[in-house]
Amino acid sequence: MAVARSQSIVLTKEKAKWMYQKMQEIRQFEDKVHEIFSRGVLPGFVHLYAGEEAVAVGVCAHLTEKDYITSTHRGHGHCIAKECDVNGMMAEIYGKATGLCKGKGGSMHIADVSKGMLGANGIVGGGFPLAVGAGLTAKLKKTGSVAVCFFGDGANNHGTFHEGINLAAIWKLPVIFVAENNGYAESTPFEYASSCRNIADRAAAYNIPGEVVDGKDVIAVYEAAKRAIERARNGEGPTLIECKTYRNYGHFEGDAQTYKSLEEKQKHLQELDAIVKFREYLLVNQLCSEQELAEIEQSVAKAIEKAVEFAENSPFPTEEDLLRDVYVSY
Amino acid sequence: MAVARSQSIVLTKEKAKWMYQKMQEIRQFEDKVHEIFSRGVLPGFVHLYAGEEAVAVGVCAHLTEKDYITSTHRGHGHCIAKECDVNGMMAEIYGKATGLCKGKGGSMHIADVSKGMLGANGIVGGGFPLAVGAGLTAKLKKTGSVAVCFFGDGANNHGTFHEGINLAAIWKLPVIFVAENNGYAESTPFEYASSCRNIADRAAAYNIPGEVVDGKDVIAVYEAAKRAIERARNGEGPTLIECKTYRNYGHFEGDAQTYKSLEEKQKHLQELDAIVKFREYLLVNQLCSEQELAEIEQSVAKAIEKAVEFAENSPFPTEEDLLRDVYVSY
Amino acid sequence: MARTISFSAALNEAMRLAMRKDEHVILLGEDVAGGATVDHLQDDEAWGGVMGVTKGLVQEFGRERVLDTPIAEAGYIGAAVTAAATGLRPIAELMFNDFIGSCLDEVMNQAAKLRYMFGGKAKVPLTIRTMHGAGFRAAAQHSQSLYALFTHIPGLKVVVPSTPADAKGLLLASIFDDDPVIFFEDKTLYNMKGEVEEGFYTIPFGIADIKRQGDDLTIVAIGKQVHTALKAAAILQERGVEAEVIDPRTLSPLDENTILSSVAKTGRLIVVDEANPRCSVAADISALVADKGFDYLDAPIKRITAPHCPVPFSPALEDLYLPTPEKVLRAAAEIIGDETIVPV
Amino acid sequence: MARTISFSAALNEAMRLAMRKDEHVILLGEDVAGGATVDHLQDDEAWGGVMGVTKGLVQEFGRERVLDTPIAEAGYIGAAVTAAATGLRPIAELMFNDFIGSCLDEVMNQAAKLRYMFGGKAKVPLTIRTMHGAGFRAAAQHSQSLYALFTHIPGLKVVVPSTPADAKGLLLASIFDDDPVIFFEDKTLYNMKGEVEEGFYTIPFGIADIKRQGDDLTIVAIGKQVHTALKAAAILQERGVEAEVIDPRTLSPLDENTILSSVAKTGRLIVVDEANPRCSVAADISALVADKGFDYLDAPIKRITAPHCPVPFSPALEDLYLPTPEKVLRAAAEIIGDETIVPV
Ligand SMILES: Cc1ncc(C[n+]2csc(CCOP(=O)(O)OP(=O)(O)O)c2C)c(N)n1
Ligand SMILES: Cc1ncc(C[n+]2csc(CCOP(=O)(O)OP(=O)(O)O)c2C)c(N)n1
Ligand SMILES: [Mg+2]
Ligand SMILES: [Mg+2]
Repeated sequence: MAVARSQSIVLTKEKAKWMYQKMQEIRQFEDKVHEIFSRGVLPGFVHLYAGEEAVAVGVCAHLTEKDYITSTHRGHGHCIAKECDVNGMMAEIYGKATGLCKGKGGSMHIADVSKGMLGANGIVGGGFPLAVGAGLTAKLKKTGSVAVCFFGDGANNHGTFHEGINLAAIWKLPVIFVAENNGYAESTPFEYASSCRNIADRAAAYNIPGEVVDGKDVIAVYEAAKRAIERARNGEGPTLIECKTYRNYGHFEGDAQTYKSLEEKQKHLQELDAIVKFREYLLVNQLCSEQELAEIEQSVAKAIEKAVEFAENSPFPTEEDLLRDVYVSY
Repeated sequence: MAVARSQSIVLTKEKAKWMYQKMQEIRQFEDKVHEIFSRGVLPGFVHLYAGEEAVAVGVCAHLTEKDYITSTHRGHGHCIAKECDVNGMMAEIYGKATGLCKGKGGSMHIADVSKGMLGANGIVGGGFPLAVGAGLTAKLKKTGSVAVCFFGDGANNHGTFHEGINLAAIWKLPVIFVAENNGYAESTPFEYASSCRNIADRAAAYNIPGEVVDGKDVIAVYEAAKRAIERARNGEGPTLIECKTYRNYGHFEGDAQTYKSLEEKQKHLQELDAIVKFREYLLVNQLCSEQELAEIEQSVAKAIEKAVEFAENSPFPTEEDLLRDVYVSY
Repeated sequence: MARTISFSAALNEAMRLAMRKDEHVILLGEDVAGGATVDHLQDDEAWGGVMGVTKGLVQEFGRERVLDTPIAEAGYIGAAVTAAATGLRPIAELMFNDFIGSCLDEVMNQAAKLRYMFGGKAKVPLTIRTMHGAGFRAAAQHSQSLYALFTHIPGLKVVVPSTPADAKGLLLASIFDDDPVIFFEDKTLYNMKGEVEEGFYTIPFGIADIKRQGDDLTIVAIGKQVHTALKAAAILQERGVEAEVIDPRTLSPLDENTILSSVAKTGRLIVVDEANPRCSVAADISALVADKGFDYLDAPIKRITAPHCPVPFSPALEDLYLPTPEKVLRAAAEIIGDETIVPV
Repeated sequence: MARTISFSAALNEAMRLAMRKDEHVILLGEDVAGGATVDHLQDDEAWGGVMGVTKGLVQEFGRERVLDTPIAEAGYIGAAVTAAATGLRPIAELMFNDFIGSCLDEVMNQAAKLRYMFGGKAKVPLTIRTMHGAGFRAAAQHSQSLYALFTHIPGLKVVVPSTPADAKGLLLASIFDDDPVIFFEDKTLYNMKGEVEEGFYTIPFGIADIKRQGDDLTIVAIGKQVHTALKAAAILQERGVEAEVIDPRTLSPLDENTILSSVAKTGRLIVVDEANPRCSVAADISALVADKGFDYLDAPIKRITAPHCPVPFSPALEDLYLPTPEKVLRAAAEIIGDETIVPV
């Protein structure tokens, strides 16, 4: 399958700036979490999205609050691209009462249903059926919404991939399945674990379109997502988009990443950075000025600093929260 | 995908007779169970294999006791084709102590590991991982054995289909996945539940060969299975064979089969009978004489009568059997 | 107005009323309509579930709201979780509770935990109907009673009705409850007849029903075993022992007070539960009373359960597997200290 | 000769010895070797499991016997069932016990029932190692202790070790047992150090270990909670109360006699189990004693468990979620009837 690259298309200035800002927010958020984590301040398992920004942003650029996404254990990027509040996100990762989930979910369960973000998920493959359910509601209630399911190359071998896509296909649901193929599931290479050459090749098994996209090219992702979302909104059913990407950090914080080769790491961190590339694109195409971009970068840096402050100054939940919200009733 | 039909090939007379006998055994066994069940004598759920004989027999004709099969809720045919004892089978269906499983399994769990028959299975899709496990043993112990996984068109949408085939493919295990596409899962048509046109189309998702075969043509099945089993024994990994077939009875005994059309039923029961077809083939190609075939038919009829007698005269298990064999130890 | 209808008809009526009342109620599962895309089906020829419990619903509500699914429990049960969280009120049928093995994640890690993990910012008004119970000659993978697994998991509500009237009221309560509910239907009760009120009514969760009053002995029984307990109680009465038979109806939440009050009166407890014994609901109720009701107790707490083995196929063995009135009587004799109670 | 090594090292050693002893022992699971097909890995750079418990095994035994798997729990756990039934002796790692949601069918309906359904004509010498336990800030889907679910299911054996020495002996016993065993490893115990004998030894199933003797009170505790119980016992001793601390080590089979004998002596029982309370092992042991040990009891049976909620992420809440020595002391004070026992 050929890897789709961006063709010249017209991004509005507004959309372009939004996209650059979201990519910056994700990168800076994750770099910050990485830094704080390494100081031993943050609890739990943290999986960082840095390096994959183009995927979440390129897709979510088409969505509104009425659209849904399901996410993964590596969910911060999806959250930000779906316009969740970064203060609430950071506080959640700190386990504070002001967190998006009042500190009960943490990094792996961060969610904001009011934004259509149906949750990060600690279960690999957990998102497939969940996206189908949101798509089912959209179809039956005729809301015009779509549901996007982000998932990893590792998840693509889980049974829920098969069940979820088949269901969406036979019911022609407005669901877009977005594979984030970053080459590894923990320390296991995609090529070892998957019998398919491309994840998108598997679309044929469900009679739906499958497309491979350069996941470092936010415009390419944007274009592929556009086609798929239009199809979905037109009642033509699901699409499978595979974005070839890379995670800049380890599987989780603390991973020595011995399975990555030096060359590969260097290539991705130095040559293939999605943000650098998009920045150049914006300048070359005169969608943004150097100053505008610098302003975005700085305002994002401030926002992230503020998020950390907010989180650090927030209170922890207290004993009465322990048994609250297990049920709506009783 | 084109449906493979039998080309002229040379069956030995011995093999041909074995195949005809097994097909007869299955048909007569099932017709008998149907008859006894309708008299209200037999307990439980019974799913009959009549109509699909060519699949089990065409595949198992290549196997020895050292090869494994996993089966389904519709398992009598696989049992017989894998040379399980019909007395023990019938007694099992009656719930008698002399049954293959001492009456503890019944129709849905009938098994004989000593024959390589790893069990019927009450769980749709249950067989995929189990076949992979038998293939793994074969590969690691270098026994030269293969494992065949029989499954239905309904099972093809279960997550274990995906996980099982992917595992067999990446590990290049000697496993053959044989779809018995009889058009329905209970009352649900294949075309409704499956987003693929042919189950075999899904082989591409695992980079393995997929083949559609006329499942009423025992020679076609025999040939396809031969190719797949050779591949497997040569260490080239799994194959997916889809046999288009039909079940003559309902999903289970008691099913009014309203979802089948009259034309369809007539076509299958009258024109497309696999046994009638194979009988003609044997005569035309002078592999068997009319007399030989009649002798087989009669001897099978006797054997089935004897099996019923055996089952009816056998004792039920008793109280001390209840807690026996939950564990090997304790 | 009450009429005599079957357990199965009572369930069907509950779903029909719920779907009439609220267009967000949908039903999905394998063959719950039956014969999807088959165009020659007439009248009520569509299956309506493997046991016919949902028969006719597709005729009234159409295939948009009564959805046949592929055999993909993780897929459609998981879909029902977010369908619920995003605005529908799904009834998902898990044909046999034994198939929970194919979708436990969606129930345990998604449905049950979603609200809590999201800090209360979502609800999951999902009902999973499922068949359980031995006695049908359906063998080890189609006969289990797995409500203990679900009762162990916080975030789920667990309902096990024993009569047609309870079945209807509890199912309506389940459908309109805003939390995920697992609703157990004993396949051997479907044909049982009973008085059922017409029209819409709900039975609240966490309220046990005292199916028979008595001062001498408390018997708590689950689902079909309520009837085993009642049979035993009738025989006990002949022998001068008045047993109180309590049907918790919902295992989560559990009506602790009714059980404890009864034991306070009787001083003796037997729990009848056809599930396997270890970490069972029988054990759970025993533990409750051994703590909070200890001072009331005059005798050991007895549990009548299945033995610790899979459900055997052979009728000869399956009959030995299930609780019986005789087993209850034997336990009663032991804790009352009167051997004459056991019939000879 | 005993050395002091970690819980994790003890487990690693057990697997190493098992694989040396019997070439049919294989290990499979996600990243149990790590970096499959990556050719630049040096020395012990391969992960060896997400927590490094299986580190180095692939170097000694090769990738034929230490198999990385895709994220397909139903697939590879199911494969391990028949690999066991056809002549291997697999150790399958289910990374977190919470992932049982993806493969319960293979464990409950296949592994556990195969032998019984086949009338005893097969065996399943399979060990499933899995991580459990709260306290790691791993939140609701990575912190559960689900051994009650497995204990409920006949056909499975359930092991929960509390010390490095027990871990090694019990894991070796599991691997060489001919039945399916679920072996629980508390992720917060991996770094715990303890004396462990060199060489091959097994600890038989169904034999509880009395971790501390005492005449006044019996505390039965599971896994890591054995240490909570021991801490409570040490404080109790200062207050003149001698607690006996019993570690069942295997929940199925359960050593009923040791528990009952202890309660016969002490008359009082507390069960400490960090799992959710309903239908738990704590309830199971309570029920056992409320029946067979009723006549020994001088006081209500207390259970110290998690509350009936998912595991919260926030450290502030997770610390409140888990049992503590103080909670045990409070229960002890109550059943001994001496408030001075609780520290102020
Ligand atoms: C069902 C399940 N199995 C295993 C895990 C452990 N696990 C967490 S993330 C992960 C790797 C996921 O890989 P991939 O899908 O490629 O996502 P990535 O981490 O690369 O973003 C694994 C195995 C899990 N959380 N859930
Ligand atoms: C996991 C699971 N889901 C549902 C069922 C109920 N069930 C038994 S057979 C069957 C239909 C199977 O269809 P197919 O795979 O096509 O096999 P066939 O009956 O046509 O041979 C269903 C839904 C089951 N036994 N197991
Ligand atoms: Mg990945
Ligand atoms: Mg079929």
